[in-house]
Amino acid sequence: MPVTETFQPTIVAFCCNWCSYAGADLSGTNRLQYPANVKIIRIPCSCRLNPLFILRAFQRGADGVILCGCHPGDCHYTTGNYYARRRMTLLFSMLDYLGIERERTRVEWVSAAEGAKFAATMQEFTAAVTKLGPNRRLEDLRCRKD
Amino acid sequence: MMETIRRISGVNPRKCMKCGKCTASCPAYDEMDYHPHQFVDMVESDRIGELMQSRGIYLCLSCFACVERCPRSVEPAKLIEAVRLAVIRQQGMDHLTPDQIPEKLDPALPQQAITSAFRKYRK
Amino acid sequence: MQERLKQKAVELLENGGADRILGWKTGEFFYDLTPAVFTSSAEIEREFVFSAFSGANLSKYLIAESRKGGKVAAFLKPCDSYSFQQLLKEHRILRENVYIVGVQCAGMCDMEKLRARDCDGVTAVRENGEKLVAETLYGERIVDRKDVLLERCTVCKSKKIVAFDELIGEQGEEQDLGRFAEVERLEAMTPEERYAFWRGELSRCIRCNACRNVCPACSCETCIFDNANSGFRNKAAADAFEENLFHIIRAFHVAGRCTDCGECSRVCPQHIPLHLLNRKFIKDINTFYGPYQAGAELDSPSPLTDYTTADCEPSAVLTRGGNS
Amino acid sequence: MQRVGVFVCWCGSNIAATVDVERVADVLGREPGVVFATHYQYMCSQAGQELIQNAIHEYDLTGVVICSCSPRMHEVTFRKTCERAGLNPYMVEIANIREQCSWIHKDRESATEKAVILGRAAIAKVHLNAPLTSGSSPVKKRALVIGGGIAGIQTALDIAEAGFEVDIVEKKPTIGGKMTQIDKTFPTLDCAACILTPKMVDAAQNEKIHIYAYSEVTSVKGFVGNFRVTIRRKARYVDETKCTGCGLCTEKCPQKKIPNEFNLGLDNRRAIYIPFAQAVPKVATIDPAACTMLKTGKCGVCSKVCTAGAIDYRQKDTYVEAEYGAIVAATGFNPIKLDKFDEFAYSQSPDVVTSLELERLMNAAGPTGGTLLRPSDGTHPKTIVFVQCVGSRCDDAKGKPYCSKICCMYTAKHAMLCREKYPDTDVYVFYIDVRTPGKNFDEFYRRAVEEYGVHYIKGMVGKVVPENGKLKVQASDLLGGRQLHIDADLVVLAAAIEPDESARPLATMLTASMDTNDFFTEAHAKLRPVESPTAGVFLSGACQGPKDIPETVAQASAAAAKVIGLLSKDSLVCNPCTAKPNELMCNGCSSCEKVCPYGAITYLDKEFRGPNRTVLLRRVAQVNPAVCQGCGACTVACPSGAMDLQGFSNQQILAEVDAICR
Repeated sequence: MPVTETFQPTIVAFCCNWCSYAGADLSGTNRLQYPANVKIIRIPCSCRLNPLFILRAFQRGADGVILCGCHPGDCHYTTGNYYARRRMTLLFSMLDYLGIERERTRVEWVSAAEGAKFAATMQEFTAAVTKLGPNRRLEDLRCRKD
Repeated sequence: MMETIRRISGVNPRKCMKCGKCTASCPAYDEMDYHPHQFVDMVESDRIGELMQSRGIYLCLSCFACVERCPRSVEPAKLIEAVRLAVIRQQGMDHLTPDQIPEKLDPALPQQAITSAFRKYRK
Repeated sequence: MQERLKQKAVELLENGGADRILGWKTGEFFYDLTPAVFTSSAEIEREFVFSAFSGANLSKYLIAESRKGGKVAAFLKPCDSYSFQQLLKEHRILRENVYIVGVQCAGMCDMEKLRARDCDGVTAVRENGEKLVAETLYGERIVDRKDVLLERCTVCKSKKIVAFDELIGEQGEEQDLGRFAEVERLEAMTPEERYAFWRGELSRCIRCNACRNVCPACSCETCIFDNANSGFRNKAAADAFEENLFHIIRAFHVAGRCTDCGECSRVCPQHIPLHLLNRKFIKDINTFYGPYQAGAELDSPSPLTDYTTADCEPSAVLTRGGNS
Repeated sequence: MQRVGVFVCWCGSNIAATVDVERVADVLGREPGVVFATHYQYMCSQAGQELIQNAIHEYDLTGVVICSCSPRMHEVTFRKTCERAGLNPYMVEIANIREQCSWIHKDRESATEKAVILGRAAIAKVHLNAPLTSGSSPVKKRALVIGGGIAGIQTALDIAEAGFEVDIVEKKPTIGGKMTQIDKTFPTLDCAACILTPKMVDAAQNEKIHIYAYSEVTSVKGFVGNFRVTIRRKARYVDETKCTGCGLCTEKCPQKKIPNEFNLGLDNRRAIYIPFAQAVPKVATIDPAACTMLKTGKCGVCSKVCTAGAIDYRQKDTYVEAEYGAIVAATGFNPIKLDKFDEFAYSQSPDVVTSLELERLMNAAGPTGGTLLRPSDGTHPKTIVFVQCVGSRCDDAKGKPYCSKICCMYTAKHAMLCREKYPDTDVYVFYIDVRTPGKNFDEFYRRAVEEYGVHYIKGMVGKVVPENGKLKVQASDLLGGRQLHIDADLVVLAAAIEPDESARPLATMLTASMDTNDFFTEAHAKLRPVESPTAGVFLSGACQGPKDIPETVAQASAAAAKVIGLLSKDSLVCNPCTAKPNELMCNGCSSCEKVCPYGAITYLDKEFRGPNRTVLLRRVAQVNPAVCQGCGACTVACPSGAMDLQGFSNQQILAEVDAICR
């Protein structure tokens, strides 16, 4: 698929309910813009993010997936983001190992007070994913269209 | 000009809360016409021309007591140093220009003295 | 060795030490040994086999066997004992119903490798120390055992039998034969090369599920790929990412629990080096969270259900050295 | 298939200006399962809510999607709306098209498109919603107050007044806290002890209050209404029940040179001591680091003189476990260490003191008996210099970034008292700003200047050099445009205050959040100032931020009111969005149990039907819904996917993913 200038990536942002979703709301309240490509899914805690969901998003055509949660140490459930951190570290490493671009996945800790950080992160992440172009995933050779 | 001073010094004078601890710490207070807290304020209000005319900038000992003690890390001594540098960088205020040289020439004067004077007085 | 095992099996059955024996017997071909449960001395005498092809890891079968009532005795090689202990840790095996006979192992052999050494039409293989004597339709061939070992045995992580009730043969030690070398080679590639490599490998998958069915860690009551409510059960591949997704998820599900027994790659009919996925997780866990060998201990915390406040950030993966 | 109704809110022009609400309603109305879709100016208004309720009746809706502001804003409102119309409140999903769409996008086309996608995701999710019913958990009708200063005492007294049992845990040998060390209080100048000690006695005598002095909280488990707390009662080596507080032991103990922490090391105490005369409980405590008997086994003087036989050298720490419905943190503050401010010569001269030390030097029960004397030579200081903002309003690297709030007022108080008692002294106060917001506060400060003649100088002290028994103070007078050189006899530093060091570990135990300065964070800076974001944990006094005594007492009573409100309930409604295991798929592997922060998961050996009429005994996970808080850590740890989270199930989230990536 050729990368055109009008390429609009699909970006899924998983946000924990207590910090990052509130941070996203704050960036709205402060009218801080970020690209409409970002669609947020609310989860109770970053530890609710099953790596399956990320792979499913890729399977269904997402070009980038980002997880936002409370800063380590500030988890509403005390320890959730520590588990999420390990899971995501290993998953991202695996995706990289499979040759899927490193820039398509990210974890960012955003507190409820960091509306500006949320908007900036989303701008930056969208720009990075746009630059990569459509997600080539790890398509089965047998399904090759060309 | 304010931007230049801010860039040279790396100091943000807006961080100043006007407590006066710099001035309280300054050992050269009595000699200086402007005092450290005034320096910060004058940079902030873009009165840098006056500062550049001031004798005080050469009387600052650069002891950095004000930098050390400032509760908000404003670092007045760095501002003063920046103003000094700004003076030095200024064009057209040379103490010696090339056309003055012929009249100062003297057969007994060593060539090296002219060269060195030129270097010294023409910034 | 086979005779000693048989003798032990018969003894256990006769003195009441066990009601059933879990071992191996010949399948379709002599090199195609399958796990089997024996209930009588006669069966043992007739069918029990322990040879250079007893690669199958018997630990997984104890999940069901230990719950059938009575006592089951099983022969476990060093790598099998790690899987066994990991399953114990996960409360999957009722220890009191199991009698473990640890068996030291000289490395299990790969029929494909043997064939590649001018051994077509093999009808039987005899062990003779470090040598294997293959009887073929075209005469005897002698090969070095080390040349025809299964991949996992060439980089054997440990000769130690970590859980047993009695031992046959010597207790061994953990060893480092560089099992991560292949992972490192892949890591050193560019993403493009890695992408091409894995795309090539995984595109051969026929989704026969052999890897899943043989894996001791893949022993869920219901696999999410079989569960209609998981959202991941598909009768046919939904799209071009389907099989790859399966393998990534499978590797993730066993991460921190996989003992690197290598069964997945041994049974893969398409010869996909699946162990390289699992080993990548093991290597990462070792790097990021300190050395950890699943199954080595009964009470150590598993890396994915544990944490420290000083763990590295996921971005560490993205910024570390190597090719990007 | 659900019958879904979609309600798109304009939010006046907040949404409608950027999002074509009509088109959103139109497009979403054609999604599968959607039987009704409309838009309205203000969905949250009375009329808007009626519109939703009518539609539920008219179209027999089983699920409702509201495209509006953030669910953090009105999810509860709309759930109640639907509940009134007979729909289960958990059949409602919100698509956030204001904060996360109309407010952040300018382009109408792309904002509308995004609003449609967010709506689709919510519809996809609501299709998989299931009615949930909130359970309830009983409330243990007892409160724990951690910290026995004025904040803790006031909170405990108010809770007890309402008829609930309350325990105070205080780490020091006596309750009373910092206020016991203070001489007089601003702005009325009444004696601190005179107003505090009666409260301490009240607390001790109140039958609803139990005081665990010289004790610490070591673990907190459980959740709102049902906390299980372990309290370590440190060994005093004195039997509290036998000691009469006669104080004979504290006079006879041969170890005389132990710095007295109550007087901030300005004098000495014995190895066995009672901090001060009005201590509560008034019992002696042996300092194990100083006692010869405990260190070498030789001495035993106190034991010999004690007629009550209260001394017990073999006493060990004991642990008490108790259950509480609510916990109040009242851990207070301390002045900061001044080692980063050596320009003021605090470490070089005993005549440079902190304000709290000055309180002791002026207190009748202090080391000087209430006469202000220089610690170095015991003479009357004639010139006193006060320095404000020492360590407050600083860069993070140098001190505290915040204003410590109380210093302006206590410095005015000190200056005033010095001039009142010793009219021959010259008193200088160096200030950056004088901050006196409070009832009668500015009047108080003006009195110090106008009536007592305290020299307030706008400027700062640059350095203090001890020389020939004097303190040479070099300072700036910014308004006078001069540098001052004062020969002072005493320099008093208004040190910044910081939260007690026990607060951080306590916050971790309570799972209560803290800010970067280690002050407890309140649930809402304006609207919920005495509650922590962690349910059932409340904040009292300076542990939440710098406060003076009147404010502390006000907050303490407010926290008590919140606790009383909680304890007066018999049971609490639980969050129904809890984890739920599917026993048929559970491996019993314990992965979920290990990641559960609340210990909500236990295991049960259960019989299941196996093949061929056999019975299989399997170990399966059980979740206690009253304990589960719904974080979902277990759902991901579970390899088989047997554990799922109600309200945020795997399928629901996948449906949202699919809808977004469609």
